[in-house]
Amino acid sequence: MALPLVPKLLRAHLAELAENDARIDGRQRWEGRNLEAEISVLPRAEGSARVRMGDTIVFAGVKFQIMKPYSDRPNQGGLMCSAEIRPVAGRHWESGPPSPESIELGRVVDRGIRESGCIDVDALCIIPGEKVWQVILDLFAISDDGNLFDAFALAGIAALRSAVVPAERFEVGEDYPLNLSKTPIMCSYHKVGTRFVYDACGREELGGDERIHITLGDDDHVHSLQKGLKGIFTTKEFTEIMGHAQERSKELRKIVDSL
Amino acid sequence: MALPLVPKLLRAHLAELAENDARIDGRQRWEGRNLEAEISVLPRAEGSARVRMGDTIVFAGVKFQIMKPYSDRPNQGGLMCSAEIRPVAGRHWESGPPSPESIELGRVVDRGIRESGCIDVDALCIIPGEKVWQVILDLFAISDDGNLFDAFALAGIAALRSAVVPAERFEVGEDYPLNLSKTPIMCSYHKVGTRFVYDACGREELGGDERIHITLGDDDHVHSLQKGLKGIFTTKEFTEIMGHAQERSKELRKIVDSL
Amino acid sequence: MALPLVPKLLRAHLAELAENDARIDGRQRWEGRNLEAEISVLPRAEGSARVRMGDTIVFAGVKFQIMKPYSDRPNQGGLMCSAEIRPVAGRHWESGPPSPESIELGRVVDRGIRESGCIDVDALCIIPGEKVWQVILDLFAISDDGNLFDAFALAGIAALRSAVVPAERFEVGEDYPLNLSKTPIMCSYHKVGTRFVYDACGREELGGDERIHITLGDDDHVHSLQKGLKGIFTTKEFTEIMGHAQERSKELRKIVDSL
Amino acid sequence: MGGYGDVQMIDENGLRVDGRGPGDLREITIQTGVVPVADGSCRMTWGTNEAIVAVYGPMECHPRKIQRQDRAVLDVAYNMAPFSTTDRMRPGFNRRSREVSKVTKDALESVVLLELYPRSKIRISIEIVTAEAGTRCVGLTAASVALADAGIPMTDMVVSVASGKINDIVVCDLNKEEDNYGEADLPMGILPNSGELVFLQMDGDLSQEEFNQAWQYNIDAAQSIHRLMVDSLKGGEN
Amino acid sequence: MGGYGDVQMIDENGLRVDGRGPGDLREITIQTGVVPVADGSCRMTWGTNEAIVAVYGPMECHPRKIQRQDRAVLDVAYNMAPFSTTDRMRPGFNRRSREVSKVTKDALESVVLLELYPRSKIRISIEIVTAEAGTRCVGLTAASVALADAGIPMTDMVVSVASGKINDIVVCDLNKEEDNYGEADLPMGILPNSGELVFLQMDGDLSQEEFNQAWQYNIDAAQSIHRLMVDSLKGGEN
Amino acid sequence: MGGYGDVQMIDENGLRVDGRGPGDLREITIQTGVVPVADGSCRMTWGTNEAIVAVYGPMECHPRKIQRQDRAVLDVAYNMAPFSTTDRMRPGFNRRSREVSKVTKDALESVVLLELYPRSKIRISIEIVTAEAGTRCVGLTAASVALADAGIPMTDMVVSVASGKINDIVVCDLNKEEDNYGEADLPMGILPNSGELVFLQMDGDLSQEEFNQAWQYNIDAAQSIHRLMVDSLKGGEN
Repeated sequence: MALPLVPKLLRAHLAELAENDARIDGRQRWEGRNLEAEISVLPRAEGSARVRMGDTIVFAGVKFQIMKPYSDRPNQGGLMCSAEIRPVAGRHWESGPPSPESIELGRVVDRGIRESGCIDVDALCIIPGEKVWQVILDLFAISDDGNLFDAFALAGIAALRSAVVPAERFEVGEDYPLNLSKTPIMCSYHKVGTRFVYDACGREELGGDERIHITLGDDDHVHSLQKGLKGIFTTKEFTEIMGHAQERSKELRKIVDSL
Repeated sequence: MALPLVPKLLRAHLAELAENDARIDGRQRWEGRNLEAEISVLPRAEGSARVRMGDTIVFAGVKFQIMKPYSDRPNQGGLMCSAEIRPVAGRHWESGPPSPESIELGRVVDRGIRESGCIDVDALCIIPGEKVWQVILDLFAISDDGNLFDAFALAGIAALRSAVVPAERFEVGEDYPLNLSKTPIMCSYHKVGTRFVYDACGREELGGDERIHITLGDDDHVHSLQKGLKGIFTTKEFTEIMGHAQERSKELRKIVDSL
Repeated sequence: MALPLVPKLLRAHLAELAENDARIDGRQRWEGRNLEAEISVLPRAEGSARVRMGDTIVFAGVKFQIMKPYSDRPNQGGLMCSAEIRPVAGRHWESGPPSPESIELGRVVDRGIRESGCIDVDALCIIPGEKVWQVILDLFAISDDGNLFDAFALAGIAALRSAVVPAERFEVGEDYPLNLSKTPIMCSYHKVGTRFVYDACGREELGGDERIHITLGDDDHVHSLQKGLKGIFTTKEFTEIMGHAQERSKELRKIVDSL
Repeated sequence: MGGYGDVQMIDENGLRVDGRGPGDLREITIQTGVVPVADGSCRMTWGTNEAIVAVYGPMECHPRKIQRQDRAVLDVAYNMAPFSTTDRMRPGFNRRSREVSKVTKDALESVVLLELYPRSKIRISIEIVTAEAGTRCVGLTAASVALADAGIPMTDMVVSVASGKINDIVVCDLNKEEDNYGEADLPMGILPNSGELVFLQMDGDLSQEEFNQAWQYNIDAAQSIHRLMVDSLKGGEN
Repeated sequence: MGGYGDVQMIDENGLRVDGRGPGDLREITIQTGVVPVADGSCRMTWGTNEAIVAVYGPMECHPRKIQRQDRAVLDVAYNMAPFSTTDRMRPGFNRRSREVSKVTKDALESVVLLELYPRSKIRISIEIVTAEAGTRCVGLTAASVALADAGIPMTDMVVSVASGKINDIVVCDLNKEEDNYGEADLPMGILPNSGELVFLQMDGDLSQEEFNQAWQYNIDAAQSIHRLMVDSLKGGEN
Repeated sequence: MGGYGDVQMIDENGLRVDGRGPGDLREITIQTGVVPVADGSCRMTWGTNEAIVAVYGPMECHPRKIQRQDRAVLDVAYNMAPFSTTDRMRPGFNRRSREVSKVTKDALESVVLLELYPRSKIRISIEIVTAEAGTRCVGLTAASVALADAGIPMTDMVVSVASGKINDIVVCDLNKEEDNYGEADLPMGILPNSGELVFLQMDGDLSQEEFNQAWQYNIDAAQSIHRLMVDSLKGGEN
């Protein structure tokens, strides 16, 4: 991710805005961007979703493969989550092997879903010890104007909720829905100037510092945390963020559950 | 393929020659270079050929492997065609992963052979659904003075025609010849100056524009086409080229069939 | 391995020292550095050793895997020897794919051990034609102050001598020691100035020329030779080196055998 | 080309499995501006194909070794998303994608006025989000629209379309089912204003006569597609 | 996180399988100067974990594209040696190692006075020679000591430690056996002088109350580890 | 080295399976100018080995990081063609080829007058078209001839040849069948005018006495091979 020369000016501008409790796109500190989400948008995927948050647009697609289970878990299927940020999504994304940023994106979203236990891995067993389903969640960015994390996590959980196990095509029984028992939701915060804001846009990411990603389950249980980038924060700052995440995750969960 | 600084002068020179209906090596527009072809030149290959066209020299070698057939074609063997242009062949070829040029070379030659249906893939079945032969055609350049496409295609088809399936070595029966039912022939044309010429030499490739590759079967049926590089052409130009290819392919087919 | 600008001065200094029969760290021509060796230092390895020669420090670890034997040797296990020089070991070592230097290190050590026949590969058979043990010897440098070759070879043979085949963990019988029938020893010589010296330190390697590696078995039998880097040597020089290697290998073998 | 001639894909009235006549195209829609952060973009659906193309630039050209003193270079990447096909497409290097990227670049470099932007790079990212048949044609056509949307000057837009053969009958614009059993495929890249060509490939088996018919279908289809492209750039969606 | 709640890992007295109480750390030793050719180095054992860290630099920064005009960059590589785990760890690219390297770099760049060395690079190599559980915490803590050993100015050292949950009880510093059955893992990177954070990850399932307990365990443990670090730099081994 | 001592490879008269005596070479032919577009080239057959070597340069040195201010560098690539062996050799990275390339480069850099061409590169491509046994010797010897054919000044040509042991008898220049059962292999790179060495490897098991015998065979064989090399450069084929 090549860094342009402007960030210094941008940083100064953002810091000034922060002092006046303002944001570069006019939002309030805890305000998210306009959100659109729809499911079943990809005809070749067994589950899919498209999420738009401001000018950030992503797809998530679910595919299934049959694999041999791990020897220590003969009755359990698996989840693989892969984020690919191709050059289509922004001028700073380049082709080539996966960048550290895209690896982190995939792993953080993966953990939030996996650790919540929302997928019943035992229900993915076909023949114990021989064949189980591997669920593959592919996260794909179309337009990156900041906060790919939340967009991917939202699209990912929505796509999984809409997914149908293609047992007929693989000739191992009848199709059945991949029921999720929970709806983990990620909320991300970026330090811009002297304070953390929710749902940073691209310019805030470019001129900001560290970010914190929180994934909460239905009951405010914490399933995943990640602090990214250089930067220092205090326990007090974290507590404030966690408070907002508890509220916001409930709103987003309602949206996902209604799709 | 690094481009030297001379091409501008070369281009101008070639354009001037073209205006006078002349070529840089004295040939006429539709005239091919001196051709030598021999088969069975590689003792470790199950079929092989060496082709020289002017100062372009290539080898083709055929090897066989046993593989599991694709599930949707349990009775059919396969063909894999791979072109490797190593630094030995010219100062502009460099080592490393396959270049776009060599990938294109392999795929265009592959398609001409595959699409002609000259290989009886059903005859490559050993045990249906379990074991079939994979024919591997390796194209290898020794000296690149232009038009590797036609040299590879000619060496490739000659090598395949000479190939013997090594059933004894693999302990699955007796050796038998890989009979080809047809002899697809490729003819390539490069735009040099304002017109297309046949069988371009290295300097014509360097100072020329687009190229068109036509593979014709025994009965003038078209099996493969490819336009390469930047450039525009008209239906009329194409019709003229196709006319020459029909004639020239018959001459070359005679040579291959006589080896 | 990036080359700094100082070597020219260093080369001149080393050449001058050589003329006076002196070395940069005060040693005599055939004198080795202070040696420490201990085994069973890595709790997760099935055999291990740590060797320190001056400021050069290396680990060797032995792991076992079960593999299918090669079809032409259905009763024989295998040895794989891999040297990894990671950036921890010195400022001139960089991360990335294995460098030519580390490939050479692994292969030369591998050959000395393999060719001595010290490992009874028939004793590594579990089920003929189906399952055999693969012995994996990982050589890992912690600090490179020259002569990684001898340090790796010594740590490698000591680690193998201490190794126990983990049959119980793999549920194929009872654990048993990997008995070695011989103790091959490598001695390495670098041309520094006009003469070869034994056990070069980092500065001698940097300002020196070619190197010669000799692996001798219990009975002075030669098992492996390697000349590395640019440089010319005479039969007479080689004979002198071989003479020293015969003496020195006996001393080192005693140390290894006593661990 | 599969070429299983015994599956009947065209009925007694000459109609195809999806009800089209031999020279008819699948349904096509075109939208621009679909990647808000890009300089130009296009979403094209063609049958159940869906391609999204983003154009960035002209921009600084790196790596430097591909820079040209006298003109811009196009950096074209064609890619199939992992969920674009029935069997998941594994990300990463892929010979087919490399080749399609190259022929697409060659076609577009024939029309973009590269000399206007010396030493710079124009990046064109073609993502096939859902694949049916003919994705390279969809990608190339959509890339032309995205370049126009980005305001990059061209001598003409490229319209790409393929005809083929099935049950020994030449037809235009094979769909996926037809493609599985098809006996030939002739994709072309056509400049609609001059009728000239910048892209040509072909696979399969066509007699000279069949070849001429397929060629003509493509030339004709290019005109109708071109009208949709022009409309989409005028602001409407089709 | 495995989360097999039916295996009893804590006895009736609240003691863990290795005899520790809920808030107790495993045994830790720290040595400096263990890589003689490096500018600074540290060997840390923590339970049966063993990490060796070497620091080189400040040095010339290449490749140039990562160079920064106004500050130094840290080049952090975390790696697990092939013999560090029960099943051999294959050398080469590995997503987990890449991610751990990145979070470690982010944590250390928050404390190193990078502005003192514009255009230069400081290379930090973290090698896990034997792995038990919590290797990323061991690596990050040992890297702080190695940086101090190399004389690189920092605002504070980073102390990293993880708490977790097992049998529905929150405990500090999971060992390997506990980690296999653990239900949550909360590693943090703490500045012992200010109590601020530079590193934070978490996996598993913690209620808000459990979360607060785990957080507090880490804050407290950081103080004891910090004392060992300071002692090791004063020349003693602990 | 296989070392199956019970297969009888030498008869009662001391003759080998192909009728040679212990110190005899296989048949060798050498041609120059076989790659018309190269600056120098050589085709060498040795038994059923066939190597083709092309030399390009001195030329501009890139990538720049391998450039040397005071001399030329040799860029040597040894490669086995996919059809050179009974089982197809897969193209691509290969540790053995890398190592052979490196020792070949080291040997040739010892004789080429590199100082005459500062900052430049000489590229030497060694392609093994058909492999029997001893391909590294064939490649190195052929590379010397190709360098001479390209007019690159050298202090001497390198002659490379290997002796070995079979059925406990030391013999010169193992063929493929002997190599399969051989107990040792000692390839050397010899300067025929001075008798000095620039290349040396060895595998297997040789007593000091056997070692000396094998060494002497190589020294002697180098003289006969050298004569063929000189003849080929005078224009004749042998």
